[in-house]
Amino acid sequence: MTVETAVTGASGGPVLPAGQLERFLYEMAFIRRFEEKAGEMYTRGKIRGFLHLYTGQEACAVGAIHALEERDRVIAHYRDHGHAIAKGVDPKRVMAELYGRVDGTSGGRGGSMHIYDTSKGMMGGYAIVTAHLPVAVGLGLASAMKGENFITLCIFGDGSVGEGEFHEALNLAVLWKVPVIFFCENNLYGMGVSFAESLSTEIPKLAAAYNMPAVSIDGMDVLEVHLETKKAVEHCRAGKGPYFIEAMTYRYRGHSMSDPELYRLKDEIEEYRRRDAITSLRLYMEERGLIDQGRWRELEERVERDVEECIAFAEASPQPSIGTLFDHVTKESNGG
Amino acid sequence: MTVETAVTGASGGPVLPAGQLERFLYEMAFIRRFEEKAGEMYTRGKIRGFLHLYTGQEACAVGAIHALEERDRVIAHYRDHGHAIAKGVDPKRVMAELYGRVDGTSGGRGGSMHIYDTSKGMMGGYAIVTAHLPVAVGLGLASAMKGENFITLCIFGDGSVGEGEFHEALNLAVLWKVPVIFFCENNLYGMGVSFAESLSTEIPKLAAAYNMPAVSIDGMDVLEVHLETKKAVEHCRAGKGPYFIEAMTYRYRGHSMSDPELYRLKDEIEEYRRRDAITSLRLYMEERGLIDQGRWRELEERVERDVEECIAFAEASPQPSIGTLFDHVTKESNGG
Amino acid sequence: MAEMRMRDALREALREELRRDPTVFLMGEDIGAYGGSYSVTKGLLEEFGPERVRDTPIAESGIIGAGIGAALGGLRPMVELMTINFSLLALDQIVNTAAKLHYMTNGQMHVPMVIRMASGGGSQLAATHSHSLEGLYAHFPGLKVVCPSNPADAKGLLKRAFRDDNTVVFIEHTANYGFKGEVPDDPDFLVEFGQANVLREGSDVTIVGYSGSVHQAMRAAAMLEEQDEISAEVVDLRTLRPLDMDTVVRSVKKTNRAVIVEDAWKFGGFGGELSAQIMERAFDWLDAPVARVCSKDVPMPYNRDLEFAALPSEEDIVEAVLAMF
Amino acid sequence: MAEMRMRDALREALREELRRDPTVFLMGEDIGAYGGSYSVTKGLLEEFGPERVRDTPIAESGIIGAGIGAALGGLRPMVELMTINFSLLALDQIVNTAAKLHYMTNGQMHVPMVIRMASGGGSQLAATHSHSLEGLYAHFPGLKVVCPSNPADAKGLLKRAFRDDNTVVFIEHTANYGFKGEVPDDPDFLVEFGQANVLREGSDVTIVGYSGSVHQAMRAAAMLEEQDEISAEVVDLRTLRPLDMDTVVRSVKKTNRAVIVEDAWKFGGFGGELSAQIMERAFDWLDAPVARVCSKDVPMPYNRDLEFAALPSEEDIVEAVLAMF
Ligand SMILES: Cc1ncc(C[n+]2csc(CCOP(=O)(O)OP(=O)(O)O)c2C)c(N)n1
Ligand SMILES: Cc1ncc(C[n+]2csc(CCOP(=O)(O)OP(=O)(O)O)c2C)c(N)n1
Ligand SMILES: [Mg+2]
Ligand SMILES: [Mg+2]
Repeated sequence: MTVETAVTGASGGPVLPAGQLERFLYEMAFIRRFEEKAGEMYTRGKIRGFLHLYTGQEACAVGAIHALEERDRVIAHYRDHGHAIAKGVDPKRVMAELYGRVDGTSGGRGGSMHIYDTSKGMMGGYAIVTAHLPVAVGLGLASAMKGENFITLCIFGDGSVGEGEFHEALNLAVLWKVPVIFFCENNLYGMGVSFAESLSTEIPKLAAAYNMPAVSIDGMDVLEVHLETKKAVEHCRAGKGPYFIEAMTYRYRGHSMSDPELYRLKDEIEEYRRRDAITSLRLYMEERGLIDQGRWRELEERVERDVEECIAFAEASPQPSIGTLFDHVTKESNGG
Repeated sequence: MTVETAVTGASGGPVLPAGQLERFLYEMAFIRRFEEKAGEMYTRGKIRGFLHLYTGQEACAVGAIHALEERDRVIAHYRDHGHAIAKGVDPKRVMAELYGRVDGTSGGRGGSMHIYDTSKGMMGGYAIVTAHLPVAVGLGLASAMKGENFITLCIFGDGSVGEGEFHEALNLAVLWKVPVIFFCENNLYGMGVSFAESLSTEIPKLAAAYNMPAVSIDGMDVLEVHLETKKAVEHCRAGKGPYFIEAMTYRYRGHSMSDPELYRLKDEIEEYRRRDAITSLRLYMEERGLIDQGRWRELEERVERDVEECIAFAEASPQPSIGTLFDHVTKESNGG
Repeated sequence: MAEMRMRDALREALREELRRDPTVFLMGEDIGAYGGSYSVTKGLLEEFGPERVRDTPIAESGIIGAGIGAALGGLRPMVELMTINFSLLALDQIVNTAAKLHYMTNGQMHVPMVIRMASGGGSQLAATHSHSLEGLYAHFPGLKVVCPSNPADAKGLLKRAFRDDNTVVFIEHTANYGFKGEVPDDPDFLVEFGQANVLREGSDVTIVGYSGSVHQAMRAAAMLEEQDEISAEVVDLRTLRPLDMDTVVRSVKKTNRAVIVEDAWKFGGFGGELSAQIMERAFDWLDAPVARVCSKDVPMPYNRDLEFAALPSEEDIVEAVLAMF
Repeated sequence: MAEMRMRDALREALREELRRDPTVFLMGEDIGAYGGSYSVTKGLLEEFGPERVRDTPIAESGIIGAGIGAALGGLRPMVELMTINFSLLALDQIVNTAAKLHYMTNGQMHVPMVIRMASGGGSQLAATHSHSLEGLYAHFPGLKVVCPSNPADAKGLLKRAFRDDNTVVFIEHTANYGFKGEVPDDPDFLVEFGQANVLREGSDVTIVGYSGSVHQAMRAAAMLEEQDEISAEVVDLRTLRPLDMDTVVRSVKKTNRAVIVEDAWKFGGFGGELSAQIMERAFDWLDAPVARVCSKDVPMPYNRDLEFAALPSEEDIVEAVLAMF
């Protein structure tokens, strides 16, 4: 398979320190393997419910989220494992959540679509399409009103754009000038409906009409994602209001594990695999002598080990006790 | 009071036949008086509930709706008396509906916000802001799928634009290429909130972003409204999809009869009254010798008589009988 | 008669109605290229084309509104909202526009539209994706609310829905899609609304359910018979609005005891209505208070054991019945 | 103590909470420049400025979502949705996000937000603008649902709502806004949730209501006493979730008869829950089936006589009570 080195500045020198590039490479590879493994465990009945894998889109989470500071927040749709991991949530706890176990991020109450870890600024995990966009605006409002100046990176799919709340959120964000980055991972499909069939226009054109900066970038290129998101971060941090990014990307697997995939052609998948974000970054680094075969193999082995550790952790974690069923329905002032 | 002759082509010859101009003049004056009278009857307790008067905006209903053919449909928000009357609904029945009487357009069930007369293509009267925009798209879909080629003129206020359904409807309309004219009567306020505070952008700019033609016109100028809507009608009739018009206008009265009007300045009202649509058209016609004082007085008297007839009709109409309370909850196949 | 799963029976109904009436068309999220998220509409795009089997954007309110408009324009749309969870986004259009236009227009307009949606928990989809809100829709006059429990009813009721002049909210329990049964292939086979079905005769207690819970009721009845020699009558409501209370009341007057089973939360659920009506109409016949077996009062957890504990079970029904003797 | 109308008591509560807690802020449709569509927020913009009394676009889902986000970010928003009719557009955010985050995050997040909305018919606003949906909200675990009937409760419950760590749906009957009563001016005056109020003691029948219907219940009780020498106890529920059934059941065990009054449609309404629970917990004490006095099963008509016929009245209550003897 020939791989196009889609990475930004492929012909020039590296735009980021080698250590950071390797960190991106490892993290993308880790998320890829984590997701493949989760898919496998789903097939084996260890994980249930809806499972939406992130393979193919890793450059988005890794590139964008590492443009943030720790205090910044991420809020995402249900295809959220990659975002949680990139935001620093312990992947063992993510896997345990997929397993529905007590050591999961929500103790097994949330499952795949609902990964939350507030201690890391990972605000979820929303399974109702577009519902989290207004929530992101509210986080932005809190940031502005409390003078905390944290940024909220709000991630969603192209399918989200048809919903009314998309419009309400963008309008409110600009009116209130909140520090929110709207980050649309356009993987060309919302379930089986192609993006062109569900929107009458181009996403950045629409976003720009609300009077905010809006760009379309290559979501298969982790460096482009990273550098463009950094611009957005600067814009927001300077109090200039929201910013919109459309990242063109692709999911390798079906919408969820139960997708019969009747709607797309093998060709299209092949085309995107040729621009694979992980292979692209690896080749880019090889060309610059920043990585060699041996080091890559080491990384791959580390990924394998680390993912296995997640599985082992999840397997070992107990099922929540039935006695906890009624916990946390409401939070009572006395701490309940 | 000096009145600017805001009417299109004020310096050239008349753009429409004299008879039609006079018809516009009469109808605008009639709607004005009808509304004033309704306001009076509200104060006297004859009309109840919410009453939203249309005074000031008459050029929109009259100019736009007369660009349609009879088979075309009008669907509007709750400030709907003017639209119904312009679409040919018997104003006596409209007044009877405001009175809640059996001879009202809905036999007293609907009231001011819900004026329907399907025999005239008046599809309502919708009191939930923006809810009728998707409905208009569906009417357009029926027109297209059944090959009937009727146009739906969908009228709403500037406040509507903040709702999610605005976005959903515009997107669907363009995707499905339906013959729908979105006609926004921008009277600068949605209740007490000025339009600039509720939308981060300009309405036609946003509408154009969906890939449909979008213009902003002078809604105080009945001829401009009429001629611009005719362009939209041609566009839709030719199967080119939806069209968007923003008509800049002003309501002379409060949002509804219970509005304390804390939010706007006397100056602003005066400014718009100087551009009054009825006076403007009258002066325009006078300048061209198409009307004189005597004829104008005749028209005014006719208006007065016709409105009084509406009141008399409504007063004479019986209250609906309690025995009909359960009629028309559902339509049973046997005609119920 | 042919044996088929409920999803296939639903598809047959859609196919037959599309063939019968040229004004019928389908629209919804992923009903076309994807084949329907529960495979109900699979193959229909190929047979009827993209005009009549229309994939829509994800815009619940917009597409229900468009369905209403299409109905007002003389078509008979079926709008699929994928699941009842997402229907909350379209609730205003359903209850404020579709349900009320006939009344508000004094009979001038009507909205013949079928709204299909999947419902229910039990698939570990967690709190936002496991609602049972049949009763919520049943509260609104102007609507009809249908919730079939088996393939034959599913077909007959869905075909009947397309011939109704009002908006019909047609709710399918996800657990029922794979359920098999005999289905008449007569294209004129209809099941009327407002006719509850006595699935099993009995003399000691009446178990009332609908949709998914009917199957639990039947299993509970079998257990009661075997283990406790209690003879349970099981009534499947089929439609919640119109509601056939006569059949329920007749049964309770015979058995003198009633248990209501539903997937919804007990508190403020439709079971309260059923319980109250039974009391109102059969007070002197009741040997014990009407019992309700429903979901626990918690958002649905993802974990399998917790979810199982949150949902009603046949054991819960048996227990509720035994407590009455 | 000062005598004031309910709208003024609500305003006092908002003012005091805005002063007390700098994280409290208000947003909503026309709460600022317009002064609130029922004048509740009048003057607050001038006192607290446009950051803390924030006019919003007409975008119910968006502003509730933003309220949730603001709460997650450490603020305590009050979002006014103008009326319960429009809240349907925000229902998904309320029941799927606000109500469920605490549970779905295993307690990591909570959403301290107050949602205020006007409710009820009787003002000739017709079918889309006359809903009574208190019971709909009460169905969802994770929420609190408050519906005050008088100025003192309105103030004490609203202040209490701002100190709750969960989302509180605060529903105000439009007919109550002008209702006058004594209101404590102690800024620490709170009314706890889940404590029904026995407004009038009686021995022959218990009339249970909330919000607007409480006043009808009181008038009916007076009529019953005068005309029929029947002594009615009146219980004002104050909050539907949490619900104080203990007080209701205690009363019914004393009077042996119960009538439930609510503005909502009877069919599938919250009254069914109350009726069912009374039966479940006081079956052996009941001398007659629990009666429900509710709205007729029709969309609300505009015409005054028709609307009056559609709504429950004190005469209906009296009639229901008399039918029990
Ligand atoms: C309001 C709502 N409607 C429908 C769904 C069902 N649904 C889940 S994911 C999805 C497609 C979303 O596609 P997109 O936003 O492009 O995200 P992707 O899955 O491609 O990452 C749909 C329709 C939902 N979860 N919420
Ligand atoms: C969904 C919804 N939210 C709020 C309201 C209350 N409301 C009625 S009219 C109105 C203002 C609408 O303004 P606009 O669209 O500009 O129309 P105008 O009254 O100026 O003609 C509001 C907020 C409503 N009817 N529906
Ligand atoms: Mg997508
Ligand atoms: Mg306006």
